[in-house]
Order: sequence, then structure tokens, then C-alpha cells
Amino acid sequence: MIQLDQVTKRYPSSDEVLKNVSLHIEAGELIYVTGHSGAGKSTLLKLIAATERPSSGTVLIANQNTSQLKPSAIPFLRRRFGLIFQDHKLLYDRNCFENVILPLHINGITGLEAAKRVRAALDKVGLLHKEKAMPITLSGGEQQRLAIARAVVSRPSILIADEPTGNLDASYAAEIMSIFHAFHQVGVTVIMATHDALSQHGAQNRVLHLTQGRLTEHKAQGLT
Amino acid sequence: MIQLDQVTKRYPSSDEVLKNVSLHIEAGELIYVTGHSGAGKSTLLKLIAATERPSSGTVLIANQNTSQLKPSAIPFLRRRFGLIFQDHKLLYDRNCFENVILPLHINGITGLEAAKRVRAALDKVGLLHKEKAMPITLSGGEQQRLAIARAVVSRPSILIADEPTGNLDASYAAEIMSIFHAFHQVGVTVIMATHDALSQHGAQNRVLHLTQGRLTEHKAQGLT
Amino acid sequence: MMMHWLNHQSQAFQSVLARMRQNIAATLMICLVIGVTMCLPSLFYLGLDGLSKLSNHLHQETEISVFLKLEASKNTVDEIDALLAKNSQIQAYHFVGKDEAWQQLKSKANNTANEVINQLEKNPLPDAFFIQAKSTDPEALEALRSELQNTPGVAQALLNADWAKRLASLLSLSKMLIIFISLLLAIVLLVIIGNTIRMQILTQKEEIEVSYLIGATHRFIRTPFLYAGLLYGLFGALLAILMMTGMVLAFNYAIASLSHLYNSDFQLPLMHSKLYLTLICTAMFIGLAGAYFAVTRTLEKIVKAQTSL
Amino acid sequence: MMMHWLNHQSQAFQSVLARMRQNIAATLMICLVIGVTMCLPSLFYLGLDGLSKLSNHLHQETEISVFLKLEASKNTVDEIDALLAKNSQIQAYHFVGKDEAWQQLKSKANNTANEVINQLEKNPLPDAFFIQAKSTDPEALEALRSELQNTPGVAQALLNADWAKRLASLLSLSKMLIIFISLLLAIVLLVIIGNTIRMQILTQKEEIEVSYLIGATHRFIRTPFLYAGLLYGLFGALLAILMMTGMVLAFNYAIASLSHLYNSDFQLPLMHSKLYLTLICTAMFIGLAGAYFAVTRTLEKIVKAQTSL
Ligand SMILES: Nc1ncnc2c1ncn2[C@@H]1O[C@H](COP(=O)(O)OP(=O)(O)OP(=O)(O)O)[C@@H](O)[C@H]1O
Ligand SMILES: Nc1ncnc2c1ncn2[C@@H]1O[C@H](COP(=O)(O)OP(=O)(O)OP(=O)(O)O)[C@@H](O)[C@H]1O
Ligand SMILES: [Mg+2]
Ligand SMILES: [Mg+2]
Repeated sequence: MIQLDQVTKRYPSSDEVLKNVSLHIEAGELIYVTGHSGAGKSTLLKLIAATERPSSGTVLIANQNTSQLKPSAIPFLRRRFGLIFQDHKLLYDRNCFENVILPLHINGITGLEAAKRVRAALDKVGLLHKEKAMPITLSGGEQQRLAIARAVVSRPSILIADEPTGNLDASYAAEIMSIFHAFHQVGVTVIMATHDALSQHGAQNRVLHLTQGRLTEHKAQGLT
Repeated sequence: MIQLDQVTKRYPSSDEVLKNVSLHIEAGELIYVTGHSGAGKSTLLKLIAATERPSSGTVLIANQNTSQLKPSAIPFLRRRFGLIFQDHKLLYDRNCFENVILPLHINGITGLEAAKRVRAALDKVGLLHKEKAMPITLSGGEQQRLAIARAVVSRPSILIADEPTGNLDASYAAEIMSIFHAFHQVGVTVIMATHDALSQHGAQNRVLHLTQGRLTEHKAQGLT
Repeated sequence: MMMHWLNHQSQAFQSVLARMRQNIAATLMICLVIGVTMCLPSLFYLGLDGLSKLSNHLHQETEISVFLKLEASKNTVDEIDALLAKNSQIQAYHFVGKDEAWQQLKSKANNTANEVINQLEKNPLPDAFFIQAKSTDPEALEALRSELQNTPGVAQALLNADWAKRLASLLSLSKMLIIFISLLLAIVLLVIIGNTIRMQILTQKEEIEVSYLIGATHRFIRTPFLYAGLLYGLFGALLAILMMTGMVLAFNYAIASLSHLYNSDFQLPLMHSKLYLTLICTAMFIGLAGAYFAVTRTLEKIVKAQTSL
Repeated sequence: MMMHWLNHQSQAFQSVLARMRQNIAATLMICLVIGVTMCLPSLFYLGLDGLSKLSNHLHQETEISVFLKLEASKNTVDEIDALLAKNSQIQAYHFVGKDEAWQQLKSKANNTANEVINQLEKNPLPDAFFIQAKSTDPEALEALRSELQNTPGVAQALLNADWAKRLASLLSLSKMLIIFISLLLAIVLLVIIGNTIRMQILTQKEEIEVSYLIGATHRFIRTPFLYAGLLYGLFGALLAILMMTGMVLAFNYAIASLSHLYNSDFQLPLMHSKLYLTLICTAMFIGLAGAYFAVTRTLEKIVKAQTSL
């Protein structure tokens, strides 16, 4: 499904952020990516989501090499993903409903069907009553949940979440984690960068740990 | 120093976010504000920082009623504060150094003196080597630390931090917390919204807990 | 597929309309600028059009007077008449016989002149043709004059050429001016529309970025901006037409007084459907093109930022 | 305090310059638009100036011919001469005595006319004054003519008024046109500079917001935008002057050929220091004012958002 082979990533004017990373992810897995601040977690997720390209090595997604993809093919690759960005990337000039419906419009789903799915997604993250509110009027945690609703609304086959519970208190974080696990249960591949909350669900899942750009892997043991 | 008296806050098109909150903070205290996502933590901090005004009740800061302050007096009140916003509010079109020097320029400090203080602040949060980098190229945690550097560079007498460790892993979070405690040690009033990390330092400090807009107070007992 | 496409189009169109309604003041301002900028060259065009029409009215001023020899016979007069009738450069001419001219002179003459005339024993005036040429070009007129001068039986062909020369110079100066100014305004128009779309894109840069990140195709992103460009062009052109109508009405008053002096009821036309159509099409095209280039450039930047090594 | 103020000014100025250098293409485009928009009314002004100068050159065409009675004595001539010398409406005049006129007529006369003249026994021509009025206004000329007509000893005062009337109409039409267009361009200029500053503010809205949040005074926030406005105005005006110089050079060629017809070596001046100074000052003022209003409005919005209940 997703395969990284000897991937090195260097940003212009930076050292190597990822060094010689190899990785294989099967469809339907639930994967945690952990590491210090600045270790390269977000960079790894960006490579997988094809929003960055490796400096060397290959990234294969569904057998497509992202470095060799034509620009016109990239959008269709991305529609497989549900992305939750560390900085949310909400659109502050449209309300919650319009934010969440955007991926559906991009996928060509409009009308009542779209509205129904948007409301279902908002309900899942507990924001149905804020449907008409502008994102700027939401609290930090509410914005994070809105970003999650936008990522899951188009029922992607791969969910990539960059610290989706960073701004949430423990009870909300647990709730959100259970949403991700529910997606995982129905066969969605979930890749999540995180630095906490591995305690509850992490037991049977792979944990990729980044230290200074190098990858080590182990089964989760309930880190706190 | 800071006194809230029967404060109620209602946003246009929202219910009461804060209900009848009264509160007294002495100079030099270290205060935690906790509560669920959407409980009103950020709103409380905004009222204290005079970036929002109460719907009813009074907010006194250094004996000045923020509701009756002339617009021209507000900037001078704000310079007493070091603000760390939940969404960082960094300027993405200038580099780290220029971001941190902004409060000094606003305070009329320029030249070598300013540069020295900026570097000291960047060093404190471990970003001295990223001086020339643009904020967009920083990882989530690095951005958060940059925001902290900007808040402390002008040596404010009151530090107001809205979830300053939300995006940080445990070891960085502890480091940042110890920075805040160091400020507290030298007499700075620190008010911090948080939903974790109370374990290490919280023992002797006040914790304000918000539940559906109502304030309850207790001494920290090392919540995890 | 077709349904999907239509859906997307109508949705993009509606979102653009909604956005314009939200920022109605800014939208109006932009349309006003486009309108004014389109209005100016159109006005100049109308003015030039009017000038050349006026210059047709002034034709009669550029007359060639052909005086025949005093002894010219009825035969010679007829011959020259036939010659003039055949000449393709001549628009119109009329004959004034020597007796007619004598009568006119006598009846028109004032006190002083009368005394002179009364002292004359016989009619000293020749037969004459007064000719209006088709061209107002000084050189063509001069050529025609010398051709007539050399016709047998003609004593003298005189060209009232000063006015024609002046008019021609004025017209060529005006044309040069109008071309210059239209060029300048074309630059302004392009820059303004380009800037407007860039500004629009600036306010929606995040939207473009996020849309692209979550899988929108270039076409999906581009469509609303293209509609915005089209609409700005359309509204701008309509505003331009409105302003022009107002100005033409105002000017017709001034021009009427000028036309009066030239004995014509010349007016600038209010409904100039061909000009208006050209205006609308041009504005919409420039709007579309400006939007296309601006949004494509922004998209390319975003794509490039994501493919850098 | 003074030091602090100076520091802030120079720092704001430098940051504006740095920002302009960074977005050099956009900056140039904005200056170009401002330049072109300022250039047009200035060109029109120059044109109007030129027209009225040309109209002075044409003065000689608006002549009043005063023919005295045939029997007028040397005394009457002197009296009238004295009267004309005193008349403040008269720019210049010259006297042509009856003998002089007779000689001129004889020497100039062509074949046909010669025969007529030769048949005359004595000089039929009166003494005459040829008068140039100061005004070109048709009504003033007509008033002067009738005043002269009623002077004792004058047989007839004739006004060659057609050309004057036409010129006056043309000039008033041109003036109307120029005022209209200048008005339109003033609107365009204001909207353009306003838009530009608004765009600048849009790209720096976060900066304004954050600065205000962390304690910046309005003045601190405003200063760099005011400098930006000033600089846009200055650069725009300089560009306008450059363009104007180019165009004046081009036009002088065309105008030279026109002037030639009127027997003058009329040229548009290349260095028009007063106009240029006005241009620069106006542009900088509009830039400053536009920046001030735009940034104040944005600031007020931000302040209001923070003081809402
Ligand atoms: N676009 C970029 N250009 C240059 N350097 C970058 C860029 N993006 C990230 N970096 C650098 O690469 C390193 C890794 O960044 P990354 O965002 O992957 O960290 P992270 O593990 O997600 O950290 P965090 O937990 O703080 O979000 C950081 O030092 C960062 O400064
Ligand atoms: N500007 C605003 N306009 C309208 N409603 C607002 C505004 N700001 C906040 N709210 C609402 O007020 C409530 C409290 O928001 P606040 O930001 O204070 O929560 P919080 O305790 O900081 O939560 P979090 O931990 O998620 O940041 C939320 O429901 C939010 O939607
Ligand atoms: Mg990250
Ligand atoms: Mg908050």
C-alpha cells in the first residue's frame, strides 16, 4: 500500500531531516509516529501524503512513485487521503459547514447527499450545533475537531493525522482516538503522529519512533 | 493586581461562555486554568489580557477597568503582558529573529541591545540556530517555542500563556514549564491555560477549573 | 459526468456571486475602476468618430473656385461642365454665370462698394465653377487644383486650402493623441484587472492551497476565479456604458452649439450598439485572461513549493 | 524620546523599502499604474496650455476691419487713431491709407482684376484701420465692432468673426472634455491608490493585528504604511514625468508641423518645473492620504472587533 525505500529528506537550507528511512505499511494498519519536537514526524507524514517529495529514495503509494507522478495526477492521488494538519489549515472566511463540505465538492458530491454527510461528520466530532459558526469563533479544541471532521467526511481509505489531539483535554482526546479506531475497524489505514495518548489503544499497533531523522520501530507498550 | 468581579462573557451569537466569574490574582502568582475544550479558558485569558471585554461585570488590571479604558491607553496596558496565543499568531512573512524583535521595537528598544535580548530569548527555547529561518519551515513544536520566545523577550511583568505545551512532547513540555517557573521565581505573574503537565510543578499553585463557564478553584494535586 | 460538471459550474458561479455580495463595496470599486478605464478609450473613439463626421460637414469649406477666362464661350463652359461631371475626385460643384454673379454683387454690395460698382460700365466678372472635392487632404486638393488650372478655358483655379490644411493637421494630431492615450489606458486596464484578480487570489490564497492539498484539480480551483474575472469585466463594461451615455448626453449639448456654427445638426449617437458590444466582449475577455494568468501563476507557485527537493 | 522617535521612523522606512525590494515586480506595477494615471491629466493640462497658446497665435485672425468714409479728412483719421490707441480692448492695430491700399491692390491684382482696376478712373478705396482685439470671445468682439461702427467718420466696421467663433467653441469643448476626463482620472487615481494600500494592508493584516495585540500604538502601526503611500506617490509621479517627457518629445514633432501652418515655432516645453512639482506633491499627498484612511479603517475594524460585547 505505502512503501518508503531508503528515503532521505533535506529541506532547502536544512540538514537531513529524515535519514535513510525505509518503511512498509499495509492497507488497514493503524500506525503511530512518535518522536521529539522537530524529529521529522510531520515531514514523514508529508512524504506519505505526497505534499513533499523525497530528496533521495522512493515513496510508493498504491504502486505509484510520488516523485515521478505528473502534476495532473497528484490531485487524484490525494483524494485517497484524509489529511489532518498540525496547524489545522481551516478556511477562516467560511463557516464550519462550508469548511467540511469542501472535500465533497472536490470529489464532485453536492446537494442533499453532501449535506447529510457533512452533518454526520460534524456530529461525530460534537460540533453539529456549531454548523453555522465561523472557525475563528471556535475554541482551539473545537477547531481541531473541525479539521478532523473535514478529513473524514469524504470517507478516505487512508487517514493521516498530525497530532490530532494536541490541543484537546484527556476526555476529548480519548473520544477522538476512538473515532480513529472506529475508522480503523472498518478497514481504513490510519497513520497518526502523536506524542501522548498512546496509553489506551496503542497495545496492538505499530509505533514508528523517530530520533534525529532515523526510524526505529516497536509495538506500542502504552507510553504515557 | 488582576481582579475580575462578577464577570459574564457572551459572544455575539453564542450562549454565556463565562458565567458570573469572580477572581483575584496577586502579583507574582503562578496560576493554572484548566477545563474541557470549549470551557472558556481562552476566553478568560483574553479578558485578562484586555483583548476582549466582559459583557457584564468588571475586569480590573492594576486598578484600571478595561471596559472604560480609552482606546489609546490599551496598547500601554498590553505592554505589561507577555502573550502566548493558542494559535501562536506568528508572522509568516518574517524570520524568527524578526518575529521575536517585534515586541522590543514596539517598546522602543532597537539596535544592539534589542538583538542581544532576542538572541537570549531564542536561546532559552532552543531555537538560536534557527534565527534566520522562516516560521513556516519550523515544526509545530518549534513554532510554539518561537511564540514563547516572543512573549518573554520584552520581560513582561505578567505572562499569559494559552496551552503553551499543547504541541510539545513530554520532555520539551517539561523544559518549557521550567522556563515559566523560572520567570515565576523572579517575580513574574504567570497565568497558564493547560490540560496536562500539571504533574511536575503544580503542587503549590492555584488551579482555576472551568466547567460550562463556572469557575471552581483548588490547589493543584498533580493531575495527570 | 456532465451533471457533475454542471453542478460544479453552477456552484462555483454562485460562490463567486455570494463573495461579491459580501464584499459589495470592494466589488463596486473594482467595477468602477474597470468601468472608468474602459470608458475613456471608448469616449475617445466616439470623439474621433465625431471629429471625422464633423470634418465631412466641413467639406464645403474646402472649395476650389475655378474662374473661366472672360472671353469664354458658352461652348467652353459646357465642355468644362462635362469634364467636372466626369472627375471622380469631385464631390459636388455648381456653376455661377457672369450675369448672375454681377447681380449678386450689386445686391450684396455695401455703400462703399456700391460706389465702385456703379462706376463700372460693363460686367467685369468671369463665369465661375465652385467645386467641393471629396478629399480633405491638402496635397490631393492641391493636385486637383493644378489639374483644373491647366484645363483649357480656365483663367484661374483658386484653392481655399488654409482651413483644410489646418483641419487635416488637427485631425492627425488628434488621432495620434488618441492612439497614445488608448495605449496607455490599455496598459492601465490590464494592470488594474490583473491587480484585482491578484488581490482576490491573495485573499483566497489559503483556500487555493488547502483545496490543492486535499485533492482539488487545477480546473476546480480555477473555475470560480474565471467567473469572477468574467463578471468584473461584464459589470465594468456595463458601468462604462452607463457613464458614456451620461457623458454623451452632456456633450451633445456642447457639440450642438459647435455644430450650429457649421450649419449642421450633428449629434453624438446615444445608442452605439456595435461599440457597446465590442466593449462588453473586450472587457469580459480581458477579465477572463487576467484571471486565468493570475490564478495559473499562483497555482504553479504552490505546486512548485511542494515539489522542491 | 526624540532618539526613540527617529529610530522608529528610520526603521519603519527601511522595512518599507525592504518590502518593496522584495516584491519589486508588484511595486513597479503599482508605480506604473499610478504613473500612467497621473500622466494623463498632466498631458491634458499641457495640451490645454498649448491650445490656449496656439489660440494666442491665432489672434491675428480675429481682425476687425474699420473702413472710414471716403470723404474722411486727415483730422478724422487722427481722431480715430487717438481713440483706438486709448481703447483698452484693442491689442494692436495698423493704419492703411487709401493711396497705399490702391498701390497694393494694383500690384497684387491678377489678370482679371487688373482689367477692372484699370477701368477705374480714380481711387475708390477708403482709408482703413485693421484692428486686433485682445479677446477671442465672439460676443466681446461683436460689442467692440458695433462700438467702432458708431464712431463718427467710420463708414463700416467689419468683423472676421467666423474663425473666432469656431475657435472659441472648440476651446470650450476641449476644456469641458479635459475637465470631465480629469475628474474621471482623479476617481481612478484615488481608487487605485486606495486599492493598492488596501492590498498592502491585506497582506499585512496579520502583522497589524498581532502588533496591536502585543501593545503597538496606532501610530507605530500606521507609520510604515504612510511611508509606503508616500513612496508609491513619489515613484508614480517620477514615472509619470518620465513618460510625459517622452510623449512631449514625440508630440512636439507633430505639433511643429501644425504650428508651422500658423507661422509660429510653437513647441510644448520639455521642462515644466511648476507642473512637475505640483505633480509630485499631489501624488505624494494622495498616497499619504490614501494610506492614512486605509490603515485607519483597518485599525478601527480590529479595535472594534476587540471591544464588542
Ligand atoms: N519547509 C521546511 N523548510 C525547512 N525546514 C523545515 C521545513 N519543514 C520542516 N523543517 C525542519 O525540519 C525539521 C523537522 O520538522 P517536522 O515538522 O517534520 O518536525 P516534527 O517531528 O513534526 O516536530 P513537531 O512535533 O514539533 O511538530 C525541523 O527542524 C524543521 O525546522
Ligand atoms: N469570537 C467568538 N465568537 C463566538 N463564540 C466564541 C468566540 N470565541 C470563542 N467562542 C466560543 O466560546 C466557547 C469557549 O471558547 P474558548 O476559546 O474560551 O474555549 P477554551 O476553553 O479555550 O477551549 P480549548 O481548550 O478548546 O481551547 C467555545 O464554545 C467557542 O465556540
Ligand atoms: Mg509536526
Ligand atoms: Mg482555548
